[in-house]
Amino acid sequence: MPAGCTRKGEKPNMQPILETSGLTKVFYRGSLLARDRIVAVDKVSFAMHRGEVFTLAGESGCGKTTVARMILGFEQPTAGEIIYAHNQEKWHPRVWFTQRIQAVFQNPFETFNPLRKVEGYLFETVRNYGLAKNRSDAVELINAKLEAVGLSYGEIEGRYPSEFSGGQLQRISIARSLLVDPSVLIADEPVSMVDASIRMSIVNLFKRLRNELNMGILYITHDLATAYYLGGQIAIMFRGNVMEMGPVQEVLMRPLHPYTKLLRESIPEADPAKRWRGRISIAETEQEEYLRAGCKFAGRCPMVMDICKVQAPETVAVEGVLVKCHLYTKPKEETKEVS
Amino acid sequence: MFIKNYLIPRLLQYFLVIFLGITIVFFIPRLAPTNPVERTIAEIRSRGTYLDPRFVQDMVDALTEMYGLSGSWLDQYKDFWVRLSKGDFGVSFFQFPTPVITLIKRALPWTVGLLFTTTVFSWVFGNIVGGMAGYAYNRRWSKALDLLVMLIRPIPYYVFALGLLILFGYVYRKFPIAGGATIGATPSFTLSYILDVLRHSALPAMSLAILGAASWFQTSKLIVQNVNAEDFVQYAQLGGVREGRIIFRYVIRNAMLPQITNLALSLGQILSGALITEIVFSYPGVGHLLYSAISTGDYNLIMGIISLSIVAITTLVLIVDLIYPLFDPRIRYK
Amino acid sequence: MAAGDVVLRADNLRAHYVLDVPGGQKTVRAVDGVSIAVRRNEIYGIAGESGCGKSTLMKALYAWINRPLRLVEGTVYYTKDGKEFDIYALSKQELRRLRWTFMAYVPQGAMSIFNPVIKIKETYRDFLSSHLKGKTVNEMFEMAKEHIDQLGLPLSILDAYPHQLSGGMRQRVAIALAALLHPSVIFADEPTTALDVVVQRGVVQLLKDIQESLHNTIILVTHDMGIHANIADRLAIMYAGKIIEEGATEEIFKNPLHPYTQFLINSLPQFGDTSERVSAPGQPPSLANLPLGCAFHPRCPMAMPICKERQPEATVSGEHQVACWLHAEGREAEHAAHS
Amino acid sequence: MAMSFGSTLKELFRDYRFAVAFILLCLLITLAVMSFFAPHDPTLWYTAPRDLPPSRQHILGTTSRGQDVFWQAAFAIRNSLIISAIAGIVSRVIAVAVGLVAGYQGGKSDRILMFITDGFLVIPLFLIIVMLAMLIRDKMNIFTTGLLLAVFGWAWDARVIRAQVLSLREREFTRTAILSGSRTLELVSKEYMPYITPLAFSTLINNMSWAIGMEMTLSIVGLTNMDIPTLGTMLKWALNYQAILMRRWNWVLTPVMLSVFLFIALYWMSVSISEYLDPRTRVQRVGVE
Repeated sequence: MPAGCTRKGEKPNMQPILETSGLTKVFYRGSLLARDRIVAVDKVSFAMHRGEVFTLAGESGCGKTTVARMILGFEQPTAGEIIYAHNQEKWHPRVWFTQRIQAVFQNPFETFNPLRKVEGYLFETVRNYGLAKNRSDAVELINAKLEAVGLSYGEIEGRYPSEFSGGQLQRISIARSLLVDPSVLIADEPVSMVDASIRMSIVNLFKRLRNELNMGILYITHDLATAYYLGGQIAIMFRGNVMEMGPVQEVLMRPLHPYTKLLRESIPEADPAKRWRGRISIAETEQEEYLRAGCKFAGRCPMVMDICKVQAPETVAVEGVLVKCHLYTKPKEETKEVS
Repeated sequence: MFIKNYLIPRLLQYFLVIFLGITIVFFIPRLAPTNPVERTIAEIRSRGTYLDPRFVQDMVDALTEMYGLSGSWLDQYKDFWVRLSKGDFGVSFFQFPTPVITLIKRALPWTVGLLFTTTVFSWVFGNIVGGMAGYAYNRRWSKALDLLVMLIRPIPYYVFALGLLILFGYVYRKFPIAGGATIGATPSFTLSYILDVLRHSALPAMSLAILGAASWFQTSKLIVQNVNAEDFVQYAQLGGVREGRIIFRYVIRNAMLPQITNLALSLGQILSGALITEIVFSYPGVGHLLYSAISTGDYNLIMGIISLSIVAITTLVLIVDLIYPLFDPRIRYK
Repeated sequence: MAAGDVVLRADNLRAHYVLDVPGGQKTVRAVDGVSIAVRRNEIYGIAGESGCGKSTLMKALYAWINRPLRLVEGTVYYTKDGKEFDIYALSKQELRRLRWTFMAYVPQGAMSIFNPVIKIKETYRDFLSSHLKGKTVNEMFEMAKEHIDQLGLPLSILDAYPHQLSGGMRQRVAIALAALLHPSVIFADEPTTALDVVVQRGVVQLLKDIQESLHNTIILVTHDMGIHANIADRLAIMYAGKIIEEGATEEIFKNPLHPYTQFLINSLPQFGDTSERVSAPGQPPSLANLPLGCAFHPRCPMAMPICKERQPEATVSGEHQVACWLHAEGREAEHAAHS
Repeated sequence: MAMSFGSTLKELFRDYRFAVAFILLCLLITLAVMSFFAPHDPTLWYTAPRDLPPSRQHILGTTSRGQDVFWQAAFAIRNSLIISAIAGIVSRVIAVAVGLVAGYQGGKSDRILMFITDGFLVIPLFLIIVMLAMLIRDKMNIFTTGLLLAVFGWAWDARVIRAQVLSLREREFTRTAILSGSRTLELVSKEYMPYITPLAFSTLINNMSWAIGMEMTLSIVGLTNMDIPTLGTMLKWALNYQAILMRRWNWVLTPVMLSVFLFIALYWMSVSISEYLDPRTRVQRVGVE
């Protein structure tokens, strides 16, 4: 059960469909007597709207999946709130929430139990949420949703997960989540394990769902190119912090934060004319970065200043983009580059 | 770091297991439908001994005192721990009035000697041979060995020991069938006495060692077949690393780790097996003592054997647990 | 191309997985008639999506055939010291000695390729002592140190256990270890997969450094076209167990001839371009059940009748080869003759 | 499951070990069933002449107590199987319950349950069983013996099941099921039971084997009801009458050999089934069908 489903002050129109405010997750590693405190998600606040893709991007271990798991109630937030737009009450059973927020997972081959027929999940969803009166209504509903993702009931009836390709399974998974007509769809790396030749067809499917069903899509990915393609808003996460957040066009084409810049430059572009030039250095100690007192990126930032190592920067707004970096909190003159 | 994360939790668990185990041992006879005193008297009667009713009450009182059953449960319980810490388990009933601890002390060297040598041998041998058989799982010798083990492994200690006893004690009279040494031989450090002891231990040791080795062989072979498929073994093969090096440093070395844990977890069973085997061969160890205690209804002796076994086994498990990080750097350097 | 320039040549290579299934056997034709020639001093990329047989091809080239994989047909020739030899004609011992000294392999999934209970330097020692004679342990550790230092990796990794290194570092150690004995050919199977983009870049950098200093051949398999664009000199596209197109990397990206290659390249989203990207229709075929004719014909929008009947042969125009009926010379005439 | 029961059996029979085990078990069960048609009450003495060697009338000879060895063996197998079945089934219920709760609930209940389980594994159970058996010696019958063994025979398998549930809980399909609105009970029965059931079954076989062996051991040390013919008591009577010394092999070896056959059959069956159930090959099989 996601904690703190409180109602926000009502704004009639552009009210966000889903908001997080100060969302924090602390994990403890080790035994009771000696444990490390790792802040996997550190005061993450964002808001997403219907008909919009909101991308959470970052490298592995940046906390993006933990955010998704907290929204879905698979993980309890240590602090902070998850606010669903029309939320009227303080507490809801999980079913209330999952009727409004659904999810698609990374590994299509793990999404369904290999020993069960895939149709079982579709019928269970229909039955558990009371979506149909009888079996033929259920089949009709299921078929409609499968057709929305380019499949049909006849193609999946009586078959096991191993009989489908990754792309097909991902479509079935999407169809299943659509059964409850959710307002928000969380897609956690939905194409990273799908065959390259059909990857874009799944991405296009999300695009279509966003337009046709006016859904909010929370797209979690490490792949900035598809994030760019999908448009909307993006938050770049690093070691539990949102480093930069704003419209995709701005953040990816004119990155402000040194980390976003590094990330953007490190993506190999499918064009032999745009080969990498110059060399990079890689820090190795993930643990150290989590425990760091100042800015988490200070260890490998090319623009690092003394203050970065001792004090975590505030988030500031620069031309409609939120950025968490001392470069933008201080007047330019004080910037002292260390190479 | 290591002490806090690894040592202290294990020590806590160690004392907790001993505490709970001993507590259970304390309460079982008290919760049972018949108490040991009644059982003992019934036992004596059933052997046809006539008991004068006048003496029965005296006897009940004496037995209650002897079994530590007088006073409230709490007093008994406290008293039980006090006596335990001094190694005092009361006096034996069937060898009255020898203290239980003396009997156990007398039997212990035989059991420890038998148990220690056979366990170490079977673990090492079973793991190495099982490891090699698992590495060469589709070779003929490996399959033949596997079939042999498949025939031995499922047989319980008692039946296997009896089988050996019949085969080598009666059909081919190769080894003595009972005792720890020839009756009347005086214990001494002479070659002939030592040979005599070894000859007497041959059958019990053989049955423990063969069964143990078969069991370790089987698990080791299974583990190795999984380790074989591990990327790091494949990688060493890809790299043309010499086969002997792969088998010992890559395969068996890694397969050993779960086997150390398995050893800790099966020590209790191994002890049970040794006790049973001693019964079959009338070997003068703790198992034989246990048998006498069961047949005579000697509760103090049984309580003593069980309490000591619990302490001994949990201590051994603790030791194995503490040694484990030496073999697994993933635990040593977190 | 000059024959003397070729270090590795495969002729009509077929390697199939033969699996026991209830009621018979199932054949997965992972490598099904591959002929390639790889030159000295080049990075040869092999691209294709998962399940196209590219990893199996690497194994077959490395003479690494374990059940249920079987070499069905074909030969692999290497040229060493000016002499060409058939690798499958070698004895087990000869093959073992050839490995790491003449050809080395970076397997997929470097997370788990190091023995977890020994230090990295011990792994170095095992690889060295199996191929070099008369070296003391200390000499071997010295060699390892020197080697690690040359490649710019931190010396501390030698005294570390594998679990103490990050995934990216383990991957780089695996690559470094492959270069240890200066082999003429290095096979690298998906060396960048599952790594974060910044780390990926470091891995590509290392591969380039090695190739430049050893002037040897690297055969690089990855599904990531961005990586190929960045590093490969020549590129082969694999589909359903066959090489369907091969040529200089620039040429392939500029002028892809096979419809599949076109889909593969054109479907990649690019920064600064939000135009619609279209995936190839349909699903990748199962290697256990390939369609007749060209394996791509069920998904090909330009399929002709002949595509369903006969497999196209590779046609060469200069350095650029393609196996497609669209580009077969005189195909009409040939088709007429056969029908 | 995609495979029907028939084709599963057919697949299993391709393993010679399963075939041998199956035939052996069938023969032993037939023997057990034959006890219902025995000419004499097995508890009565002197229903036949004493100490006869095998003959046409008494195909395995007779005992010193004047009983037919063959019919004694039939009863012994039957009772031993019943005891082991009670022990096996009851302990499976405990093991599955403990494993599921510990694995699925996690946290505190997991720690407490696993502490108890580990305790059961570490403590020499044989001794505890002996002590309990001594105290209820005159109440020992088929049922109580079975229950006594059941109480002590679940710990290892509870650990195995817990480990399985723990890994299943982390798999994505668990989350798919939750998002599909499944409650815990539905989740466990639909998602996890297909994995747990075969595990419970293959451990059942091993546990039965353990129970038969333990019953024999208890009988030998004289802690079971000697009037109920089991493999253990039958052997114990033979030993009591010095059958080894007198070389009455027909009497001693009958329970010994029958138990050996039983142990081998059960073990081979469990090995072969668990190989069949190995998840790596199993998913493949489901997929092919």
